[in-house]
Amino acid sequence: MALDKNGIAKRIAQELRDGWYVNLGIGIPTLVANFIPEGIEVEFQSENGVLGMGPFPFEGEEDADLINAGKQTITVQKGAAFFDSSMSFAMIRGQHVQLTVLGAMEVSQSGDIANWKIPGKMVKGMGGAMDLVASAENIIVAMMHTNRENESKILKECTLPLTGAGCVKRVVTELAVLEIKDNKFHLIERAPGVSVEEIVSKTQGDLVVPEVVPEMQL
Amino acid sequence: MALDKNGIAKRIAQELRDGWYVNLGIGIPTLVANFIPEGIEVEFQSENGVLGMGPFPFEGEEDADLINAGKQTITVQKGAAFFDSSMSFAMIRGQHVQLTVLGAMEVSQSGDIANWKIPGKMVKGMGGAMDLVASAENIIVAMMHTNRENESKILKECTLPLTGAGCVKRVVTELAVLEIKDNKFHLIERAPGVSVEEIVSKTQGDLVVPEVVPEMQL
Amino acid sequence: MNKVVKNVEDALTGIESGMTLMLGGFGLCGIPENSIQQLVKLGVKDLTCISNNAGVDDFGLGLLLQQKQIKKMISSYVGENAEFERQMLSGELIVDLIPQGSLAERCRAGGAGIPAFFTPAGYGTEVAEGKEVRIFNGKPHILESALTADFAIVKAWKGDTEGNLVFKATARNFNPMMAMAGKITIAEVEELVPAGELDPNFIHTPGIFVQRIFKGEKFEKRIEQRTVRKNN
Amino acid sequence: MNKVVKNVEDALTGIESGMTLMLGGFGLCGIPENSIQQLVKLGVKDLTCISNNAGVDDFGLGLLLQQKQIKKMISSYVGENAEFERQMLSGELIVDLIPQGSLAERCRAGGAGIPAFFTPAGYGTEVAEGKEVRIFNGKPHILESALTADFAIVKAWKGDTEGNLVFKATARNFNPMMAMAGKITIAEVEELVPAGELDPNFIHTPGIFVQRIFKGEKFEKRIEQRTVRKNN
Repeated sequence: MALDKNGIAKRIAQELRDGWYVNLGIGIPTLVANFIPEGIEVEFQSENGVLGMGPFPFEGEEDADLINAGKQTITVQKGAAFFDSSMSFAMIRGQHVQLTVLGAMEVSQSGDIANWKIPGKMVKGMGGAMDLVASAENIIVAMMHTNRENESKILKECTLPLTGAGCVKRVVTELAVLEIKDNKFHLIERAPGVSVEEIVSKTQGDLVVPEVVPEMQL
Repeated sequence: MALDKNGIAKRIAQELRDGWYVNLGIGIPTLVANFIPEGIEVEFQSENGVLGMGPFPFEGEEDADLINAGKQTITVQKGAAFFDSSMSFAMIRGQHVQLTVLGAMEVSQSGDIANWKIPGKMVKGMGGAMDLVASAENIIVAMMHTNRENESKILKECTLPLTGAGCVKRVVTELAVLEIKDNKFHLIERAPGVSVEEIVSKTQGDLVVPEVVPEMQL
Repeated sequence: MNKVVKNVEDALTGIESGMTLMLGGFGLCGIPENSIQQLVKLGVKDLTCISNNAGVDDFGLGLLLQQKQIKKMISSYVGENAEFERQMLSGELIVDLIPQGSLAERCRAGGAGIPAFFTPAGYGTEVAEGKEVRIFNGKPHILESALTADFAIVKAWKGDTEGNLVFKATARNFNPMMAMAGKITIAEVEELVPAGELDPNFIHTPGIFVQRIFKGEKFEKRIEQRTVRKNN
Repeated sequence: MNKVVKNVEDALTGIESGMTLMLGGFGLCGIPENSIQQLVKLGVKDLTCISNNAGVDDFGLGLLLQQKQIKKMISSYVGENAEFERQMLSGELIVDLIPQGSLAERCRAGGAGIPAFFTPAGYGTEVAEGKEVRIFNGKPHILESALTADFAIVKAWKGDTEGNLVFKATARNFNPMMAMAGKITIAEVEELVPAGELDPNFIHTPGIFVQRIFKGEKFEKRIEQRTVRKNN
């Protein structure tokens, strides 16, 4: 059965490694914080200038001066640090943040990602996404395999304006974990109960399917 | 009579304007701080990371963590700020420091300055001098008109390796105040009792001498 | 060096139509509220505003948009603003979208006398169009240029009479770099203290970058996305 | 994320001959004294040291020079050191002199993922030899590249278990940028406190840049130029 958002987040959380600093984008990526595996310590960076983000505040304890990049009120953990935006992107551009998780509208088999602009529609801007994808050593894209019209978003080539070129290495969808290598998608895992056929049929890009495709262990 | 070091510093201090941030080099420039004209407030920046330098500490009150760019123990005034070296040179390079006063071995009529290296001798390094001269809007060079062999240091062209090219606009020596314009030195003032002839004879570069050369008012 | 001005009216003297302004803040967090309201009163038009965001319809830079005072926005993210959308789609408003990190660094560069630098952000995208590309360590980078402004308007938590500033939590964001990059920098602060009260070890923006400072009359500090946990 | 190591021996594990090290400090102010002494004990050789200065004959990096452990110095000012002079004039020591502001910015760039930037400093001098020159706003600038190091060794006043650092007065100097630019950054601190004791608003170096932190056993803090006023 296809995963829900929490399932995708849970699978991505398995990619976390002890001691990593992690930047989580808005949407599904934010949920990853709820599924940190036992025995693993990670610290969350938000590009508006905080390291060591904690959970949302209790009602009545919100501080207008303390928000995350999604403009949500947050708290911080012991040992947190605040800094300005140039320092924040120094961390990101300088590859001090070990993992970036973000959403996408499309990814291509060459590792291109599009997630900021639909021509003809209102453009909201790229925010920090272009800096994040251009610099992160590890990028995991959290996305749905298809759009509402059931068209694949896992493509040979992106059709939308790019956010970054050749930067994505791993994609987790409601159906599968894909790796991007040698200009192809490689099927690594499938969601519990999801058939290889379904994944193949919903993937427009070139997909390498090994003989055995393990199910995700969630 | 030719000025002494304090005289040069006193004359340079007349160039200070209210509200200026000022960087003083080692040697004669440091003395300028002792002659700030009445009614004028300036603040001293030291490139090792302090704004609002005060006088030397009283004996027993020295703090090894609080020095100026000459590595001397200092104090700070109320409203001072400490910062790192990149921020310090952001101030300098970004022209937020209104005046730089520094010494020189040679200056040329095109505004070149040499003050960091004598080939064949031990080279100590340029420290912050190259950043300061390349960026400062106002640079005043405090120097002696001639060297120990009585050879002019106010030259058509520098003979020593440059610290900066085309950056000096004003020179104050023990004999004169010179302005650099249109690839020539212009004699602006002479030290009290010093003859125009003496200045002319000790200046190797092209020197424009107006009909009347006022004496410095110290 | 006393930088204190009496009020927001005095602080914004000299701002004219057609000028380029930098305004600190991320979303509605750390924005110079009092100065923005004064800009509305002044009615200056054809402004180029450099600000990470464009406010919401009835707060922040949204107020200037409502009055059609902005000709061009230079930002990284401009969602959550219907009037902005209308003006942009109709072509009334010019919008220059810049990756957030490049925007921050370009402001810092403007203040630090660095006219241009290379960054990987935006390579291979429309942001790179017309920009020089160069490979460093096997990776393509694009050349980005410095940004400066006629006036930078920032909001700080505390400031002293010398213009030294201290920011609180994530309300710091773009304020320190913009303070560096204004030809004239105006700081509105929640708390204005005498020189010597702020610890010189912990100044975020040294006073050298600030030309005018005043205590803001009122700070609404609106929250854009109030998100809470339930109390037990 | 606990970054604490037991002592200087553990902190410097992995430093080998031939490596490039950054060492914080300006003159003898804010230098990682304990680590330098440990480098002498380790006896690693052929080091490339990036440090604004080179210490004095019997303190700071002078100790490494005495033992001929340094192959190359990258600095802005190297006076006050007779052994340095001897090795440099004899050609034993390679010296790369860099304008101080460019040195600071090149370290920051290395830590910030900016491979190169333009600066006016050094234009028209031997520093510009072989470097690209470009005019911005009518003024020539030269292209300078980022610096990084295998290990950056910095000295802080206080640090917490997460690696967050706070510096005192002018002992800050090059330490924050170098902390950013080390593949592995080691911080020796005068005071090591639990996470949560340092105010998150006033961290100079966020812990993300620091891989190992330890409390230095002893700080001599030698003064290079003791200069005083007479008491009344």
